[in-house]
Amino acid sequence: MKEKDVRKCYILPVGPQHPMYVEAENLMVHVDGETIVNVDVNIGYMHRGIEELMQRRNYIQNIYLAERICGICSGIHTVTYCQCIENLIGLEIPERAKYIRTIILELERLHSHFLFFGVMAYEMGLDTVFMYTWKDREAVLDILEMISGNRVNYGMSAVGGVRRDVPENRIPEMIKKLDYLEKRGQYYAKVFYSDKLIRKRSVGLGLLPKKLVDKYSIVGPVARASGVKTDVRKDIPYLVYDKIDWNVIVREEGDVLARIMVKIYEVFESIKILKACLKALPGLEKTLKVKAPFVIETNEAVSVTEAPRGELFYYAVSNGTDKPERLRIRTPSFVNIANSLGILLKGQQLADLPIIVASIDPCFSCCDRVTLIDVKSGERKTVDEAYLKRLEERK
Amino acid sequence: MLFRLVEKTLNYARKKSPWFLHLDTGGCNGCSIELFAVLNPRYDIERFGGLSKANPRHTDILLIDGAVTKKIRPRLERIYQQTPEPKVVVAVGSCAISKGIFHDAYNIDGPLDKIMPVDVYIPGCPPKPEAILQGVIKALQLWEEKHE
Amino acid sequence: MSDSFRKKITGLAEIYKTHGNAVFAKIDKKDFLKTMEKTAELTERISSISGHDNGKTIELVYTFTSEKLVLNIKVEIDRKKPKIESVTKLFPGAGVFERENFEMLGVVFSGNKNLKKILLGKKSPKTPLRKNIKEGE
Amino acid sequence: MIESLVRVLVYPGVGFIVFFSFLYSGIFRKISARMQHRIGPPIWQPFFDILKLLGKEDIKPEQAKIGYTFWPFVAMISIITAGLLTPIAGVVPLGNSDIVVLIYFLVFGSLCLYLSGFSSSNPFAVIGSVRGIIQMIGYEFPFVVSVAVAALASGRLLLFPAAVNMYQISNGWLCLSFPFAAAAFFVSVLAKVEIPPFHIPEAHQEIVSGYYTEYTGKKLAMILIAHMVKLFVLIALGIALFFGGSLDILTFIAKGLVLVFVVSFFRVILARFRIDHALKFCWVFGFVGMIDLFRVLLGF
Repeated sequence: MKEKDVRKCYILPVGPQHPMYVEAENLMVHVDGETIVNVDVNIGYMHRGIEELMQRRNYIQNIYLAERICGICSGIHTVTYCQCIENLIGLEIPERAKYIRTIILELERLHSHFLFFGVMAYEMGLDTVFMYTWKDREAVLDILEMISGNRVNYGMSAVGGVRRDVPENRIPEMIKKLDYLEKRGQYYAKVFYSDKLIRKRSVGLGLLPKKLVDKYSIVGPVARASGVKTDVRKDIPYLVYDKIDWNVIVREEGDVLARIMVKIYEVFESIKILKACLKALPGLEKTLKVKAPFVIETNEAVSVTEAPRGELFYYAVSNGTDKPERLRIRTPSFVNIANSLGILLKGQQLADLPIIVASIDPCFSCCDRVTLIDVKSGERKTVDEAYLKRLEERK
Repeated sequence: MLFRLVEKTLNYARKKSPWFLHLDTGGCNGCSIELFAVLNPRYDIERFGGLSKANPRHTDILLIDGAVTKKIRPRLERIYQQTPEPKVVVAVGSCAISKGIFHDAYNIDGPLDKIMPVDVYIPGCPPKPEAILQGVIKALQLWEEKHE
Repeated sequence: MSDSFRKKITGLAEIYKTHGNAVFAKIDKKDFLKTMEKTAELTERISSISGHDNGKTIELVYTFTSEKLVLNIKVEIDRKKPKIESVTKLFPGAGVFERENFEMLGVVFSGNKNLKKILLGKKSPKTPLRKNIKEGE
Repeated sequence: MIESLVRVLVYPGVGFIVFFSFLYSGIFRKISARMQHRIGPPIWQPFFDILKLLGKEDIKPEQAKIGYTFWPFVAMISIITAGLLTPIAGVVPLGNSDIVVLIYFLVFGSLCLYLSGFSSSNPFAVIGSVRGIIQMIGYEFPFVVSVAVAALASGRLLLFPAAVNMYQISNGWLCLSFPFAAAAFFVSVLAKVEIPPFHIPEAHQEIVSGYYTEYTGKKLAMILIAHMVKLFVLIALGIALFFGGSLDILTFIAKGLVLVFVVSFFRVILARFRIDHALKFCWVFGFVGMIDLFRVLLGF
């Protein structure tokens, strides 16, 4: 399907309001019959200009802003932000605070992965597994509520440590819930791997070749499903990930099913880390939070962590006042959505579009940037605005 | 007299089958996942007859969360016009009520009630699923008085 | 890898700061492309291009993450007409970051084919992250 | 005269059919919700849905073609007349009817639904209708084969569903002697009523609501009624042709409930086919039904 035949194909505006996505995202899909010819990803609906906001708030207020960049991975954003500021000051947080932060991050990875299984099954038309996975996800949210009193936006970490302690007397209850989740994880591994219909809708779909992963700097489970072994928790260990033995899950196929299976086995790894952390919680020495200075002299620092969807990167510059000079946030979904959709969707069937888009687990509020992806072919059909407007009018 | 009776039954039926549409207009999708959690077995909204419809043509209740970004505003207004008349708008989360934490962002276009008449506000960042359910039910009662 | 990087860039850039796994190196504009080619031999994955307008010049920090190293290369360019060569040929993934910096700071990356601005709606301010956008630049 | 009027309009006629199709679709939603650990809506939920839709504002997009308001009404009427031709509890409301007329009305009803999608000229509706017609090509083949097997099995060339009903009551369930044809019939019922795994034309994940994207208010109510009545009609036909016929109303309702349970079981456990998988699947079951057809023809 060369570019010049694009003229007779049908432009299908998918989104921005669409049952498929939790948030708003607009895909202009060039469709010829049922096969997708080309996709223009046009996000930007979620862009709130957070980086510019952060320059007008002091370091403490920015914690609450960092938490609300993305509701699903709010814990990792706060921890990365606090780590970045601690690198600026050169602060060392107490040992117990490190363990508590790791517990919160792994719990968040669990609930984000269960959310992904539910959305994945929902896209394949299987509502039952959506209901089951989101029912089990409530167990993770119960544990989070026990620790932080909140289901989303837990507000646990602050610059210099953690604000609340893990209730010791409820740890056996948490471990019981984790065992329940492990049992359910085995069940979902069997469902997603052996169910013929799911295999028919996911094996060999949305292939991401291994050599393109690094070239287009694609991160996280999407990269690991194509055979590239990158996990920030192992490459650049932070918090207590080097003290606990766990292993990185890598699969070779690189299709939709591989991405699902990578996340399913990562659930088992996270449960292993959580149990190890809960058992090895060190005693409370003096405080949970070291006192951090309010004004930070000019310096620059970087902090890299592993969010549920991939490598999260913060770069901060301070200028001697209590407000950061510049704070750069590069979220995993920004790269995954912008670079991988063009490769994955070309030549696929329209019916598989939601499955492939959901398989890279897009989190659009994370990716508050936007890009037009058009990876290879520079020119293509120019459609005038009025034509598109008329199409959308009728929707 | 007969017309009163028809009106009463229609109102009763309208209260019993609220089809809702969820649109995230630029928040941190914390409210979106809580709104999605309203569908799951623990807080099931289908026992009140609620169905999550993707199409503005079929919906009665618009559950809108997030501080409206400049880019999605024209789409939001079009979706508001596309929904057939007896409709209720519910603003979910503090971003939709008062732009929340993004009050001085350059790309945010103001709380929801600047763009469309809002009937029910559900505060919280994000509101728990029980609060969202309670908000939807309050919207239904308000609907009945409005058409009484 | 960090010491193999040091060997490669002995003449070109000097490392002015390291904390933990992060290494900060500063280069000037004229041998920017040579350093980029040298780093391209080490790793193909670019992590981010962070643009920052500090009033006098615009600093661009190119970040590469790999085994046990977060490498940040800083280059300063003029503020009035910010222009620099594009690295999309070496790192195709960087096109995404270049477009973002073009949008936010107005930096023109020569050689990047589709340097388009889609981020903000029609009514949003032009380059929000520049220092004094009031100057009407 | 009044007696036949009552038979057509009230007892096994339109009133009974519409009431029970709402009830069956309510039970269908309740059972599948229950299987997903959910409480699910009350059984009489479809009554509220349809009543609410009648009170909604009617919107007609100006790009809509002429048949926009016409096709849903025709679809509903033709499927209800198909209902009037099926033997319910041994009684055929419109007097004795030939199976070919019944198949014609069912096919015409579904076709009108898809034509209403075309006439609303919305990109999603058009793609939904195209998928619907492709799926129709798929499920007509096993449907006709299985009905032919039932006809020939009851020993009369010109098939009267009421006659098959009597035949089954006298000498045993047809689905036991011809299991392949029964399986083909069941698959075609699933595909005809677009129950997962065949709910492709209105897959609301991909194409917003398939062919009835643009419809609101009374027209949408007509389409939903057409859907529900189609489920009831196919269940009644299934009972008459394969699952042992029914003389009095109680056995009819009991068997209907069992069939609704089995159908909602399929809805819960199966994901959605892609359109080409669905086509292949239906044609495979069509050939499976052919085995039984040869068995009937050769007489063993």
